[in-house]
Amino acid sequence: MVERQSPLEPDFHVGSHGNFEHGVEVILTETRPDSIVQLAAWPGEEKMLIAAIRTVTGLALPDGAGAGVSDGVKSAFGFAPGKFIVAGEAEGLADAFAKVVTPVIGTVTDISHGRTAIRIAGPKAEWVLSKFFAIDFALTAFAVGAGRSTVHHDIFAQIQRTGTDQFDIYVFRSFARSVWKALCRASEEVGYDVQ
Amino acid sequence: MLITCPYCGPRDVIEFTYQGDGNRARPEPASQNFEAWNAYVYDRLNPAGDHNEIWQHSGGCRAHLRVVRNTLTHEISSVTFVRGHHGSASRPEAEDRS
Amino acid sequence: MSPRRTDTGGRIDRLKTIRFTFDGTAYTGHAGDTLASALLAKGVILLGRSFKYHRPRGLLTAGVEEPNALVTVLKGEVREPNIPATMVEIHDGLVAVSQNRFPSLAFDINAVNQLGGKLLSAGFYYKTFMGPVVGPLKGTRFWMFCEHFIRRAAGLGSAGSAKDTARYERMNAFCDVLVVGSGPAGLMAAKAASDQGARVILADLEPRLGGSANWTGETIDGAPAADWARRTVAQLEGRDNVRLLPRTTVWGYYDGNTLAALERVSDHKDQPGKGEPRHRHWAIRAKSVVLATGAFERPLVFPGNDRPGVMLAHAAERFANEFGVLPGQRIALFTNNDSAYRAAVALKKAGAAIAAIVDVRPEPSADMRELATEAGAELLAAHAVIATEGGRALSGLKLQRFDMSNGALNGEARSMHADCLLMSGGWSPTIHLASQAGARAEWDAARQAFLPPKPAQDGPVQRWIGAGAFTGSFSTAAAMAEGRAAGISAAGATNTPAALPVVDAVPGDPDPAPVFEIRASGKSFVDFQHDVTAEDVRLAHREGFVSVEHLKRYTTLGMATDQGKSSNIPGLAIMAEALGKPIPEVGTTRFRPPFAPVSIGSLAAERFGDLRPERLTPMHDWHLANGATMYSAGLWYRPMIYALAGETVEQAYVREARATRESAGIVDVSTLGKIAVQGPDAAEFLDRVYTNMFSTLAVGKARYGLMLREDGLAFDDGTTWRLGEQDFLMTTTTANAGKVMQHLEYFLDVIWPDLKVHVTSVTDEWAGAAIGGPKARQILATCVTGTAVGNATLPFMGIVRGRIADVPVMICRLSFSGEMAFEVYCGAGHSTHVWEALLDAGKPFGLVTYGLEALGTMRIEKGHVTGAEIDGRTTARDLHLDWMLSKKKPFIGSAMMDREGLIASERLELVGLIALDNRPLNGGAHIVEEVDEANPHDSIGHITACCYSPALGKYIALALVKGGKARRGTRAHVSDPLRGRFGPVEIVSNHFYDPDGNRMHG
Amino acid sequence: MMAEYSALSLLANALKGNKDWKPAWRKPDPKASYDVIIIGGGGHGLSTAYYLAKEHGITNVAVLEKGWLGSGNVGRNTTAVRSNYLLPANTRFYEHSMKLWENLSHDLNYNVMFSQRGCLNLAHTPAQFDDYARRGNAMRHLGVDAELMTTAQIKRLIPALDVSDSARFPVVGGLMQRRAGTARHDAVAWGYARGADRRGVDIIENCEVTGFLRDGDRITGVTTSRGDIRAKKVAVSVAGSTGRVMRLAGIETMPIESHVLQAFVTESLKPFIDTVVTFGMGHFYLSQSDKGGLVYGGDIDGYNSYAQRGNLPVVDEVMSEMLALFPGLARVRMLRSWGGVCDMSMDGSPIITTGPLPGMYLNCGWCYGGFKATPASGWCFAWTIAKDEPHDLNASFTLDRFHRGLVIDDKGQGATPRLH
Repeated sequence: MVERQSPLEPDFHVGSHGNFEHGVEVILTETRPDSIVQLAAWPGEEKMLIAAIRTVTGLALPDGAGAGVSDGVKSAFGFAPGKFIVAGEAEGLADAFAKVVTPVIGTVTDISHGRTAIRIAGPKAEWVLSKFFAIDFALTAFAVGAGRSTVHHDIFAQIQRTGTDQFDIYVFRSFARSVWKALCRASEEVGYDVQ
Repeated sequence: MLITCPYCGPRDVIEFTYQGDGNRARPEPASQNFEAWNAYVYDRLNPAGDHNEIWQHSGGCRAHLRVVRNTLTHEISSVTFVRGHHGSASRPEAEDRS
Repeated sequence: MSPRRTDTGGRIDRLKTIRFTFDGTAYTGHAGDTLASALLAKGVILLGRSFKYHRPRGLLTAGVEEPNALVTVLKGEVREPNIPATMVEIHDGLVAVSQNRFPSLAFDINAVNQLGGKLLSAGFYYKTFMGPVVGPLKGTRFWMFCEHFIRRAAGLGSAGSAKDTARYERMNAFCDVLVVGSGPAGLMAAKAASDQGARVILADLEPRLGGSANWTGETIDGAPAADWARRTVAQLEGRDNVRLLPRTTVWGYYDGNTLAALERVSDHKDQPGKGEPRHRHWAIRAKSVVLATGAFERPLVFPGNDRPGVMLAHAAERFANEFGVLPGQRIALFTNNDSAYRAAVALKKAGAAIAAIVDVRPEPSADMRELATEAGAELLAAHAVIATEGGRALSGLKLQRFDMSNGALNGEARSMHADCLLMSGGWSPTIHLASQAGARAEWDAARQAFLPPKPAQDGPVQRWIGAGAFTGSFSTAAAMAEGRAAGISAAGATNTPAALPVVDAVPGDPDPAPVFEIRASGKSFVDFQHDVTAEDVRLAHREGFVSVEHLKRYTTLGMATDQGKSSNIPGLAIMAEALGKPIPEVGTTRFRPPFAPVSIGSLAAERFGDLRPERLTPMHDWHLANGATMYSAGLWYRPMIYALAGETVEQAYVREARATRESAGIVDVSTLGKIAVQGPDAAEFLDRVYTNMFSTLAVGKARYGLMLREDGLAFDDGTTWRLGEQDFLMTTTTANAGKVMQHLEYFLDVIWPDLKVHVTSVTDEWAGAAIGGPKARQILATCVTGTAVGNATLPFMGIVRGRIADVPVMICRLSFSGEMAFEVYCGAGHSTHVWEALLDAGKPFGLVTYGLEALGTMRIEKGHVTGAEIDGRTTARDLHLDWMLSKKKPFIGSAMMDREGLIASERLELVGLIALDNRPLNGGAHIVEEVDEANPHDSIGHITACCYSPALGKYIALALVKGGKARRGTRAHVSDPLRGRFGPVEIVSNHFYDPDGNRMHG
Repeated sequence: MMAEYSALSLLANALKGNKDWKPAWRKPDPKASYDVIIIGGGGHGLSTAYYLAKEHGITNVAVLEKGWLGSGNVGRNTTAVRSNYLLPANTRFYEHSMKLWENLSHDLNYNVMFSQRGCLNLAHTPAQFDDYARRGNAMRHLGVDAELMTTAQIKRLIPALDVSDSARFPVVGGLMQRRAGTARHDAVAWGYARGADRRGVDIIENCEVTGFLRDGDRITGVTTSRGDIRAKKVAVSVAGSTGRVMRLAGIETMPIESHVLQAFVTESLKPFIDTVVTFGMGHFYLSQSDKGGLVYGGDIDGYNSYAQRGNLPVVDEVMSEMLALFPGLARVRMLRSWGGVCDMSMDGSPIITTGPLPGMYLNCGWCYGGFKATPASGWCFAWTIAKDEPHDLNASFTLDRFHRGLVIDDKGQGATPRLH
């Protein structure tokens, strides 16, 4: 299969940047999952859909708004009433779901190309993200695994906390380069690595 | 101003799009009652006080919310989904964890 | 060390010398100095000129409320005007200059304005400058002539045009308790709240936390209050549920307990750290707020009260105790309350001679008499200062006996030598933030001040809690008790009695005498910066501008950069006296954001230099690498032309369009909005959304659709593809993608919640390339695998799936160019791969890439509409799209589209135009029946789009023209006076080229 | 009759220590009845009273103001005056206003400081430049001045403006109306008040209308916080509070939403810009007051409000757009912000009409445009009240135009007030 082109390429510079002499407090990277799928249940069918997610990915998605789970390879989280994002390092996740998610349960939409996943990790990840998004990133308010839909001006973002100080940010591909550049600039103050 | 989205929890007004007067009733699609259509499209209650209005959480879950907000103080007294989301995956996470 | 500098004490580090310049002269100060304290230490008294009379002015205060000593700070070419010297922390290399003076601060030509005196009284400009009724200067001309000079005399500092190189940032914060103000009350509140485990933010606009503890000279638990403050701050610093924000002004109290604060991150540094912002704009969402913002001291209003050397009493106390600077050698004080006595003692201790304490009250308490003795000052009770002497610096003052019961002066006037006069007119709590939050202040007759309302027990949720001087509790002990209580209840806990630090304070009654003005001859200033005098206030009263808002607007009282922090109450008091009413009946003004001026850069924050993100198609880099000139369309960038060397724009698009019609061309259409419409009711939903039928569309086919708004006007158009029984792919125009998405979501959520349909934006999922022209099908045939592309498999509006260069693609045969054309969609990540494969396949056939200009040219030749015609004012009929209005079903807009105004004749209708003079046409040109170049009139329409048509070999245009359909075949003229383009045109059908569509059906 | 204002009277009074100045307008108690009552002591209500007296000889008039005179939007706007509209109905009306502005200080014997420093709309793409050309040509075909400017000309006019190609939205040109400009907003209210008062009109402050007196359908007066007042004709001119006042007359719905619009001013600066300028890639307008403050604003907050207070998102947006044009202003400081309540109509254009009830006359729906309209609005409303029919200039500003599909939609946004 043909290698996918990253929208970040010309501005993706591996190495240490910004104020790194005083220590690197943020790591930025692109996770590049092969599949990103949006699943949406008809009202009342959410539990069926959550079961379907388990069948296809083996992920036990906790019930509840914005709840999510990640096993390091595959992640799933709710981002809207009855709607979920599932991402994984396997092609054709959408096809797999299409077999399980019947029209009675809901719909499957493949957005593997349409979203770009940027990971920000490190002790200052919350600090840097707080420069953009008006949501509370404190662990007490935003649990590991959980997901959030939010926006920074024109840029819509779905954010999953995949670790105590690690976040995966899903943005529209056409905006990804602007987001990446903004995150890099905002991280200069604390010193950052691109990996 | 903060609006407490039933799904996402309290969020800044910057994440929402105002969709106006929530009291307007759209006539049946085939209705020929033009006064009703005109009232629906053009006429507003515009009260000074509690206002029943529609907001879309466009910068969040994108659900449409029915909000009761005081137009004199901007105090918000209630926020609910316009479209019923009875599914369990629609409860605010905050509640689950508190 | 300068004679004015004390040997010990204060926040400055006498071992660290800092070098800076003011008005070009080099000075030194110490780490911890403000520009004000450093200059004062050097005996620099004259620091500014007033707004109207350009009077010489010195420091009135030591803090944020300073109205006089405003400077411009220079960072190379970048200018920061109107900064109070009291708020500038000096650092090596600081360059500051004075303002609003010419040629120099010491000698200012505009000081002649003072001679204007009474002529330039409040509101004078409303009464004159109206100019002659006839002649060249009639109407507004004479005023504009005068205005030219008035504008140059007015204004304070100058702004620059050099782009600021500094960085600004936003910070979104959430906390349980925000404490504003770090004096004894604020520190206690922060400590108490954090003890309860609450997430606490403590902000103070000063660089050093501690507030009044840093300068009152009181002792707490046996140690200097400043030390207690330092210890407490250190304690809080160690807690991870506390964030301390020094140099941070909380300036706005918005809805939902959202507070805005400005943090001056690196202004005090020689150089900011790498990536460090200059200012940080905090948006703090606080569950509850503790306001411990203290109080402002008020000046007294008397003749000559603005002379450099006249200063507020507490300011002198601050300079002495906090900065180790004496504002004078021989100091007199003038007061209506006890607080000035403490200042007298402090200054005595610091080494100054106290000439006298002039007190308007007949019988100061025994405590005060003791303090006066301790300060070695002559106590002149029942006296008032009636004049000050000296030029640009105070040399002495005049006193007279004063009867505060009737304001009468009597007895011999007496002169006294002094180089510094300190005044105290009582204190006004800093209630600005509470007022912004909607609180109505209440007048307290004892304190002679507006106090914040007491928390209502049964009222709505308490958004903020007050503590300390903010509530009118001027004693440190009371402030600490209130602070602790406020912190605990703000954290949601219940207060339990506990031992409080023991305060050893100078005694004093917090209530001043109700004396605001001493009426004697000479200018007595109320608003120092704007030169509003007591007489101006009385003039406003005489002319009927008596409501507080009229007073402000007519005299400009309180409108200066200090926003009346020290002048509002004296002004109100003088108006109240003129009206014979109590002060509260004159009213107080509602304070509005910001509490103190905020840099515009901080508010733009991360968007300074980056207003909007760039939205890029997946082939963007390829376009740049291959000579495309990009065109900014909304947030997108799209290729406009791919010019060859030396080509003009017109040559390039004509070549691209011609080549497309002769062989084949390819264009990036990835920006088209794409929405997945899925679910059992998808077809029904589309029938309701579009004016035409979609439920009848077969799987594997596409159809052109038109949407109306509820009001019956045209909204958007595009093709929608049926990929499965319950699975549609809708395309929208690039510009309306977001609007259409919200439109669909609204109807699904609010109007038809019963419909089982999901809509998802997949604009970025699919890259799109439109390849068209007589050779287009052959080109596809050579590179597409897994499907045939012939008429049988891929008829007009048919859809097939296949592969190009091993990448899955979806191909729909539809045409915007009017040629045999195909839209090839693939996953965005594969786009360049597929795009290049198509170009390779196309080489032998002369395939060219084309941009928006050629795209536009071919659509004009075909007469297709875009946003220029669907402009929110046109109907389907106006655009000859009425054939798309289904009669079989209702749809959005169907009920409203036939209202009288929308079916009237004489509406603007779409037509084609051909330039009969063979010259280029202009977009935005109007159409007339008869040309009148001298005074154009009677427009009948306008051009929406135009080009040179290679197909017709003519300059053509689309236009909206009154009753246009009926005018086909007639002549008219373009009338473009703005660009001097007039000429004959023929009105024709908008379908210029291949009207029957033979080429695309092929 | 009080003294004329002039340089001479100013001098004479100065010599007498300014002790003889009289109140700019009387403060009478309300009479039991008037020929005309105007509800609303804002710019439009006061100018209506002035032109009723001056043009139609109707002087038995009372203007009732709930608070202090001019406390509404006439004292809260950004003072721009222009007639650069797209659609003829608006252009004609605002051009009539412009002509009244040009002689207003003389007419009122009160310097309203009308400064015709020009208004420039910046274009940032060729397509937008053509849109402005369409608008400018529409103006020219109605005899209104308009001209296109090149980037180079614009740079000469506004040196501080960023016209570089590196700008996110480069300036490609602009549409200039030279006769546009600014005025001193409070002076307009005070000048009209003084002018009406001198012609016998009673201006009654702190007099809140609490209801309408009726004879069947017909409006015969008002009840107020200062007693009942009868009148042959009752004119409503309370833009911002239209919904509240019409409800007192039993009219529950209107084609209007009340929205809060914020405005801002910087600290006083030496002359920085000599014209009014607007940004084409957002919603931002700026000018400089004679005192030196940069006066500017942007979009309404976008939700119904009578609170006269806005929120942070609009503040941040306006400042961001400001610096996109003037990157040199980053260190200049915003001194004050405030909010005004706008009558946002369903097509962005105003309503000046007889009715909707017998004995009633209505003036509302000014959206962003109220201040510049002040003279023409009063002039046309006075005509409509005096003659019981609209003047040609306001004939299309009816209340029923929405239902009839005769909207005047300069922005083409439809019935979505937040987008006008």
